[in-house]
Amino acid sequence: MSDLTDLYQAVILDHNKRPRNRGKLPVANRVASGDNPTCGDNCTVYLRLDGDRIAEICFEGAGCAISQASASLMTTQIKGRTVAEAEALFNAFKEIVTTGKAPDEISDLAAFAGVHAFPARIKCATLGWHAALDALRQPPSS
Amino acid sequence: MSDLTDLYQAVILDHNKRPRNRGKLPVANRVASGDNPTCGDNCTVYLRLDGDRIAEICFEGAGCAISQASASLMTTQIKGRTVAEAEALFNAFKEIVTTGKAPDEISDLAAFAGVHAFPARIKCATLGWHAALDALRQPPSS
Amino acid sequence: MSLLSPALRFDFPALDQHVGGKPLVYLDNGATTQKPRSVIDALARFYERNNSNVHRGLHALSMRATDGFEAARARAAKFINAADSAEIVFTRGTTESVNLVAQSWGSANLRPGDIVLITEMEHHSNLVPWQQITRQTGATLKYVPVAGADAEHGLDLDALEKLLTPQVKLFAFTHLSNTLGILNDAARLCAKARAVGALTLIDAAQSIGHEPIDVQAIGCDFLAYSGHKMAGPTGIGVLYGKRALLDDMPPYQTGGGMISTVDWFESKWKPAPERFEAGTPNVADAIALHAAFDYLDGIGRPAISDHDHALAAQACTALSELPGIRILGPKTGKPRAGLVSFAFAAAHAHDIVTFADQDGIALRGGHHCNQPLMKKLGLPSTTRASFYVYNTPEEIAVLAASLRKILKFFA
Amino acid sequence: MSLLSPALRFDFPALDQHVGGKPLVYLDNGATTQKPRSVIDALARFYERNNSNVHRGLHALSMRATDGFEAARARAAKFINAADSAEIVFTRGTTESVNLVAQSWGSANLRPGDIVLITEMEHHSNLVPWQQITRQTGATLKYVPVAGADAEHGLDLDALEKLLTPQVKLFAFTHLSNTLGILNDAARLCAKARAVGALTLIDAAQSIGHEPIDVQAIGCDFLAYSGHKMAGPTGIGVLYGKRALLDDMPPYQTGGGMISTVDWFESKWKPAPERFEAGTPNVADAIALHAAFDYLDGIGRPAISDHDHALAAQACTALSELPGIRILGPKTGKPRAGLVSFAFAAAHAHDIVTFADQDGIALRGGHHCNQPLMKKLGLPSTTRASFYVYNTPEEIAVLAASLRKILKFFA
Ligand SMILES: Cc1ncc(COP(=O)(O)O)c(C=O)c1O
Ligand SMILES: Cc1ncc(COP(=O)(O)O)c(C=O)c1O
Repeated sequence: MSDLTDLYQAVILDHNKRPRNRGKLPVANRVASGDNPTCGDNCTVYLRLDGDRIAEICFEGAGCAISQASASLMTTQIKGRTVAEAEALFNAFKEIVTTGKAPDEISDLAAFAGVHAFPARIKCATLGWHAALDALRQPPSS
Repeated sequence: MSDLTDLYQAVILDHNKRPRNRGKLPVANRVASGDNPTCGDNCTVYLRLDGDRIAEICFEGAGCAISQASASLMTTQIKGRTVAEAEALFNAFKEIVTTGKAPDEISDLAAFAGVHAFPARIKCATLGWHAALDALRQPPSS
Repeated sequence: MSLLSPALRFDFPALDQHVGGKPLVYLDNGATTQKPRSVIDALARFYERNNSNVHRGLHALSMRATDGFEAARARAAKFINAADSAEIVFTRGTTESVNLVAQSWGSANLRPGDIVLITEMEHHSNLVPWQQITRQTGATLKYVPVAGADAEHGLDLDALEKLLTPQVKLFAFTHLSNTLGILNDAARLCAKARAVGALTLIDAAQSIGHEPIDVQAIGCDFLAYSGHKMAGPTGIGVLYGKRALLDDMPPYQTGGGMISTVDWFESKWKPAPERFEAGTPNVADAIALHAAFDYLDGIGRPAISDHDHALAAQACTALSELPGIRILGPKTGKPRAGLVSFAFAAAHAHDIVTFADQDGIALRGGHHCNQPLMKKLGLPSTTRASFYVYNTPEEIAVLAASLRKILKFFA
Repeated sequence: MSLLSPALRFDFPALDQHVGGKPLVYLDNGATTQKPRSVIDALARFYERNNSNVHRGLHALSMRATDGFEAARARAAKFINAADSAEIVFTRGTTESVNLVAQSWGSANLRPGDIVLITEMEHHSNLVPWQQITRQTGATLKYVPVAGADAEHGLDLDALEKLLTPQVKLFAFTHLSNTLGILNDAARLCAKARAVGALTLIDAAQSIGHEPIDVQAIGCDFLAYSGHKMAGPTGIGVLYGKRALLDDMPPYQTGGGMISTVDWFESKWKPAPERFEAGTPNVADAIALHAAFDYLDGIGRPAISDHDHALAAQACTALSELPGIRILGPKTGKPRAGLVSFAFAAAHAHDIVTFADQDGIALRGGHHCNQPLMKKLGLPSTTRASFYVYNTPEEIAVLAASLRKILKFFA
């Protein structure tokens, strides 16, 4: 299971077992869902955008350890950031999961570098991110 | 071309070059057509049934030497026969072209025994016969 | 229930390899089976010796190809005891076979008020085509429910009685559920449908290579399956249809090979089966499928069925000891066909499949093309182990040990 | 125009055989070509090593199969310079590709008053599907005429100008006529169609393995072909479609693999190309097709085109000396693509094919799935010799000698 400990790093197992920011967000003004129909994984992201800044964010969903841990970690990483910063982080994250290389200044997200050896799982790792970005790009819900 | 002289016997080449009873039959009271769509061969048989007897018979059509010679020979063989006799002859003919064995009492039709070695051509050999039998089984035309 | 000889394994070249440093344990047979040497050789031999187009050629290779193709059709008829080879239409697989019936028979026969009845355990390939054609024709789609876990997820036969009204024009059901491991009593279901005048279509994708099938004894009107799930190649499958039905149905795809005459604005069709085989057929794979029929009948389908059922039963027993496991379908100790699907609260199917792969084990995780059923059962996905002639009890032990390790990892 | 190396012949195992005691002279390439060793090996290798279902699996074999299948798609895109691999849909062949567009695009877009324009030189597979969908939708089918023998049976371009009205929604035409040996100027025809806002579909069945094709340079909207006519296996083909068009089209067949979500009474589709690939695709043959693309590009398509055209020109010259011959299409000495079809008053095509077969020569006789055209030309059938990379001038001499003998026999 050598590759697998790369894939299932402690950070990932931890977020999978104790997801952060899990649940609905009653005060959300943006909501978006994504699913991975080939897997049955799904993820809904609720967030409250305050001007250009992500004031609060939560997620719900079901799926594999990779998708759930990634969504959980994502919420911790983009909370408090601006839309542009969140998009930049997502681009960095996509780079990590497709190449396996993480820039020095990125810490927790680098736990997902092992995903690049499992191309079929890249979609799992990006599911929550896609939902979040979709939510950010939506017109405000009331 | 050893097999081929079996297939293209003198009788067949002769009927192909000088088809008997070729043309329309103005006094026909039965007409039927057949075609071999995979080949483009076709054959129309006109006959005048007098009671139970084939008084006159003609054919028209285009196709390979086998189909045209067989139609020509067929007209010479069933002219003057009863419907039952024609059917019996067709059965004998089918036996010849599928098995290659001709009973002693059958003469000219035996020329088609070589067809059995060319299964794809059996349909050619029976095209005219099928049209004739179809005509015999039809209700009278006026 | 006795097992087949483990030496069968040597007939399958793909099994002779390591994955992740471990000997391959291929338990994804529900998705597709491996192919014996004789099938691979038949394919290569066709291209090396007899390759040609069929039907319309008069030269030696073309006649050999035509003979081989039609011999495959006759063999396919014999494999399911069809009355006539004209009842065998070659398709790409189960999915195309079902689409062909839904579109051709359905468009000619379904009207508003008519009902197409299917079951809640259908694979998407025997479900979505019926959604489509009922929508197109204004007919109604209804489902025979799957019972709860206590009733082992079997078809609710009381509900079936009530659903089978004279408005039901067709009842389509799976012979062997690819998620539940349930083998439906096809003859009994067909008899019930016949009693109200409904036609029947059987999805035999999972059963064709595993269980003896006699379409005349079962009494179905249509039966669909894929070659690749029965030791044959990908890209070829069969639609069996009763001759009188096929001859009355309009064509599905049109083009070369299925026409009798073509004029600028009007065409006429050949009779079945050619009517339903437009274009150059998959000649080589039909001929290789012939070799697969021979291979399976060489073992004997009752023996294959015994073997698969025995392994599935052993797997159920071994897996039922794992903590927190939920096994779908028949209870441990009850008859089940050759596959087991299961779920754990602690670990998702995809994580299990990824981990098992590192132990050389090929499993399948997901919704198994049964999305609505999975939703009903409250499961996003399951892990499935499905067995075939070359699997062994030792492989089940490897599977159980691997799963135990994975559960510890996620505990 | 130069010829390819005769050593290419050794790449094709099927050519190394005798028929009727004579070395095989395979001139039925218009029906299907022979396959090089590399294609046969790719097929066997897949089943021996990587065989698995695609898309939905996470284990090693399934990932390898998926990678191989998607690499074949990318290679198919490159082969015709498609902008995006999502523009490549795998089908059974040309016939299915045309049916897919006719039914999916046609049912969603054609209304009474609309015109589908095709040509009089279409193969039944690019003709009957348009008869069907125009009938189903109330649209009108029109034909661009084929000129007479003096005009070498080319498309009547003046008539085309008049026929191309804004009512024309789609213009479908063959790139290379399988009966006439005419290579149409696809880019020019597409430009004319575009000028009135019509979409274009090219039947590239005969050209794909013989001529360089760049869909972006040609500017077509759809292009259809079969693998088996380009050194690939039977059972696999391609529909190229512009991405924006494919993504807007409703599904064709439905079932597993093409859905995004399925509920009891409603389903949603994946985007193209998966939307159009219901069920388990023909994975192995797609992967073998990849080897065929590589093989042909290894030779170079301009070189293949030169070779085929040169042989056809030589054949025309040799055959034109035969008594009573009538050769269809371009006149002797004029450019023609790699096939010649001809007729004699003295001998019917089937007799010729049967006789030639005894000399080891594989020819094709009949209507070549061009019934209405043959009727217009007043011919029940023709004999066709069609060439490929492994054919040689010596084989043309064998053909001419055999035909001379046959004509004597029937004289
Ligand atoms: C011009 C043309 N179009 C279409 C087809 C049909 O191809 P397929 O039978 O492989 O579907 C052919 C070959 O028969 C052809 O020559
Ligand atoms: C029960 C069942 N029906 C239909 C299918 C579809 O078969 P195919 O994908 O070969 O068309 C499958 C396999 O995926 C199946 O298990």
